[in-house]
Amino acid sequence: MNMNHMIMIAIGSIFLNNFVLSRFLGICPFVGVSKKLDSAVGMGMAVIFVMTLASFVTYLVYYYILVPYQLEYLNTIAFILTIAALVQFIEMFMKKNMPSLYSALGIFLPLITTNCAVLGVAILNIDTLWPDGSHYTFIESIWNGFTGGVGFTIALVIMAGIREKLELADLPESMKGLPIAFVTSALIAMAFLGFSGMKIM
Amino acid sequence: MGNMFKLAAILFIVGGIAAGALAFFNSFTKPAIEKLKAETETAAREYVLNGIVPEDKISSVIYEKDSVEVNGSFEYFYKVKENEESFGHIAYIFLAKGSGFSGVVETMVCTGPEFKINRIKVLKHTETPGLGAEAQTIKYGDKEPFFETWFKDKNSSKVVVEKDDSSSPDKVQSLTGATITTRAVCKSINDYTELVKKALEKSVQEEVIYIGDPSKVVEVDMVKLQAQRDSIENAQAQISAGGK
Amino acid sequence: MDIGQILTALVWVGLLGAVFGAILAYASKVFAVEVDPKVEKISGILPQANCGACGFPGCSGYANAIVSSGAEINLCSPGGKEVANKIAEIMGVTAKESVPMVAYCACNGTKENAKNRFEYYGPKSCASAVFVSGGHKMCDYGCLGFGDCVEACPFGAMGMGENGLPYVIDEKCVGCGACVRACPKGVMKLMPRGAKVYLACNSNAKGKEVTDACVVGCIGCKICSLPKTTPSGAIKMDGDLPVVNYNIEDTLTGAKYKCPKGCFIDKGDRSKSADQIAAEKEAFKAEEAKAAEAAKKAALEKAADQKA
Amino acid sequence: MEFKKNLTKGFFKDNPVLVLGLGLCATLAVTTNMINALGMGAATTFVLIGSSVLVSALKKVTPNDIRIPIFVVMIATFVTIVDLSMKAWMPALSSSLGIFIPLIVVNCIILGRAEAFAFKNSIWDSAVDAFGMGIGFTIALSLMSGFREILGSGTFFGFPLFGSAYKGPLMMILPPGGFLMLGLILAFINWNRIRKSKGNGGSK
Repeated sequence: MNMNHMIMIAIGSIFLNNFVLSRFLGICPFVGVSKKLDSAVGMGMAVIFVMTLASFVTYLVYYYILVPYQLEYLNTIAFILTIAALVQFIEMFMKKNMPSLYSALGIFLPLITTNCAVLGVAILNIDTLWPDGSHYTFIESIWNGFTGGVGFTIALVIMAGIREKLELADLPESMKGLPIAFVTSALIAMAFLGFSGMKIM
Repeated sequence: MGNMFKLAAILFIVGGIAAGALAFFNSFTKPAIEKLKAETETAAREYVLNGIVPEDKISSVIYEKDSVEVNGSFEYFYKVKENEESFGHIAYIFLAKGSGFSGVVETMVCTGPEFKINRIKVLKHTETPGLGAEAQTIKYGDKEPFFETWFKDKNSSKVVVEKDDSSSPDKVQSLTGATITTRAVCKSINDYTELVKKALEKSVQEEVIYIGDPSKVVEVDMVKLQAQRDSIENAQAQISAGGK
Repeated sequence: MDIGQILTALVWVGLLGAVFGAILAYASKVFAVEVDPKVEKISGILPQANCGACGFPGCSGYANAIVSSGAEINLCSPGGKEVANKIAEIMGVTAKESVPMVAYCACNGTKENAKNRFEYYGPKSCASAVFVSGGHKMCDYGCLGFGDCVEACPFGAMGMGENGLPYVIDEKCVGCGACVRACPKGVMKLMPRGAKVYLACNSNAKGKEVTDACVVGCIGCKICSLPKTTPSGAIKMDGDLPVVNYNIEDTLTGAKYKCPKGCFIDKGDRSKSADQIAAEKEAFKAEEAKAAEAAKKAALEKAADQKA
Repeated sequence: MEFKKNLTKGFFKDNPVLVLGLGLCATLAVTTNMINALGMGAATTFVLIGSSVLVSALKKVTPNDIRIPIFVVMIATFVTIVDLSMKAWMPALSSSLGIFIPLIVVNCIILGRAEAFAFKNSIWDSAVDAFGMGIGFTIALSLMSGFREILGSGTFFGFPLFGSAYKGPLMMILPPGGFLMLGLILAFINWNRIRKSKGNGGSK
């Protein structure tokens, strides 16, 4: 396990290439579920959970089924199938065995199947190369999924916190709702752009 | 139980048909993609070579394929001869890879025998549009990306970003707001030049030679090549040891 | 073209699908949990795009919210009006089972009636006005008049009156309670559709405080709750504010005319002219006086009898 | 009449991005220049039409309870076809759209239309609806990227408008610019709608 790689992945996917603010993955839930802080936290936790698991499963599917049979071009279809099934399975499992967790996280799960951040992380895991041409390892993929989810959650929670306050602001009628949400996101994204001056390693 | 089989069977059929159709489609696109890749590579090679060799003679040069070792895996570079009769190389072409702002930046570099850069071409990157991605942008009216022209005639093992060493004769400006990208390109060129230099020192006699037509590429047996290189190294070591 | 390759693809992705299908089918049995059939019905109608446009986590989350917490039914933008109508059908059936309710504003503190503590220049919403020492109205319980309730109404059944108070269009109101949840002062309330007379005050303050703040505020005199005024017992005092129990049927005419502050409002009066209302009030008073006289007479007679 | 309604409702009235708020990821990510926008629009329209027609054609034999996974597989198939074709014949576009081509799969517009329209309507109607929605998506993308490209890099389809020395606010083609532009466009639409409804109210 290469510690430098792990740190680079973490800082990269949380700050430099934040899934929402710089890669534009998972925008729909980002604007949809950021109206209330507590549901934003719930959604964020669910995304972290699913992105980690999805990275885990899609890595296995890719390197143990698709690659050996030269079916790499089928990755999109195999991944979306895997993710859809995985999410549905987790949902059913949680509902039955962990009802308290389900009521906190589970209700967000169906929303995640069509969250591009999850499919995005699966594809990024196999697409991203280190400068020496090597792919992410198994552990690195899972770590990328986890930290990507953390980055998503941070953006979502910041956004929800601001939007709760914005509810009370005296805005022009036409800026209310989505427009001001996007302008706010622009400001947050600008702040995150500041991290791009950071040099890792 | 019956429901379970029905569900599984339906998904099997749907998934199977979809995958079958895609495999069928892939049988058309795959050769096209591979051909395109080979063509891109050849085109890039000829592009960076242009200038050292006149354009009309580019198709007749001879590339000698050699390899450098990067973190345990082999990567090719090319030694270029003007024609079959000529002796000595007129240029080296290598693909430098470095880590940019958000991923790998691949740059095809052609240097003269003294490692003076002739031309470079940024082949692949995932940099931010408008910043790092400017490395590939051709300004309207220009023929080649302005970024690449900065590297002309710089020493490939010393080329450096102006910000880091403003006194160096081999400095290049950095792209606006994308020093990291520029630095990555410079550093990758430096690193790979060193690797190529090292490989040239223990150059091997028997190499695969081919003329600039991708269909004539013969794969080099890298393991064999390395074994030969090792044996030469051993022999040299023995000689120098014996000399003492 | 390589048949073998096509077959490999077919078999492997097919198997992937089959395995997941089987696991899911099995899991759906093992982990089966009973769900409210209404939720399932609504889930079936929703587009299942799980896009989150409604603000709820996914289509089933939205379905759940509609059934359990009374979320608005027209939030699904991919589904549009069609879906909203169908949900309305499902929810409408259940709404009929309970008493149909209608919203009303339990405050009559119009611009003329109620005094202000200070001028408020902040954002024009009740939710933010309430943060400035509880609002600009001198009455701590009254309507602030920025119309958060009007905005919250998904059916366009509310409007803001010229007098600075919201009004409810009964024909459009379905009693969803969105306005009740939106009001930071708790002024918006629900009452059965059939009831006519309601209490248009929300103030639990003591009499002096109320009279200082508002012309039509309830001073807690308890007259309306006296058995003499409301013999059915439909009005009970809760601290300094009466509460109407709508389960007991009563026209509440006594309370309406006897309240010294005129806090009770009769929806039936809306269709009548001012003269008519005045006439009715006169009639009631006359009757009251007659009854009182009769009672007095009876008491005198009784006293005379006893003397004799 | 019905035909025209199905076709044009996606353009403005029910524009998938600007009115319905779907498919925002792609809208923000690829709209740094016009070429990307048109490429993405065309790719999405193709997938939209293909999957809508197929969903509509197979609606009688699709079991209701597993329709979502089946739809997803169908959509993924069309997306892969687009992906492979672009890689083979339009490599430059393919590399600049990058990961957002495979991510068309999770674009809510497609699954949303399959479920809300194609599953209930005839093949022809679904195709028309899908085409209209695709055009609407392309319109939204072009609007976004037109402004962003002109403001950010001073070019339009790569052609410099203000001379090559022009240095625009780079911010517009960086991620924040995407959010900002979408916010402003949505605000303009709201403003226009409010203005119109007020105008109507006044005339009454």
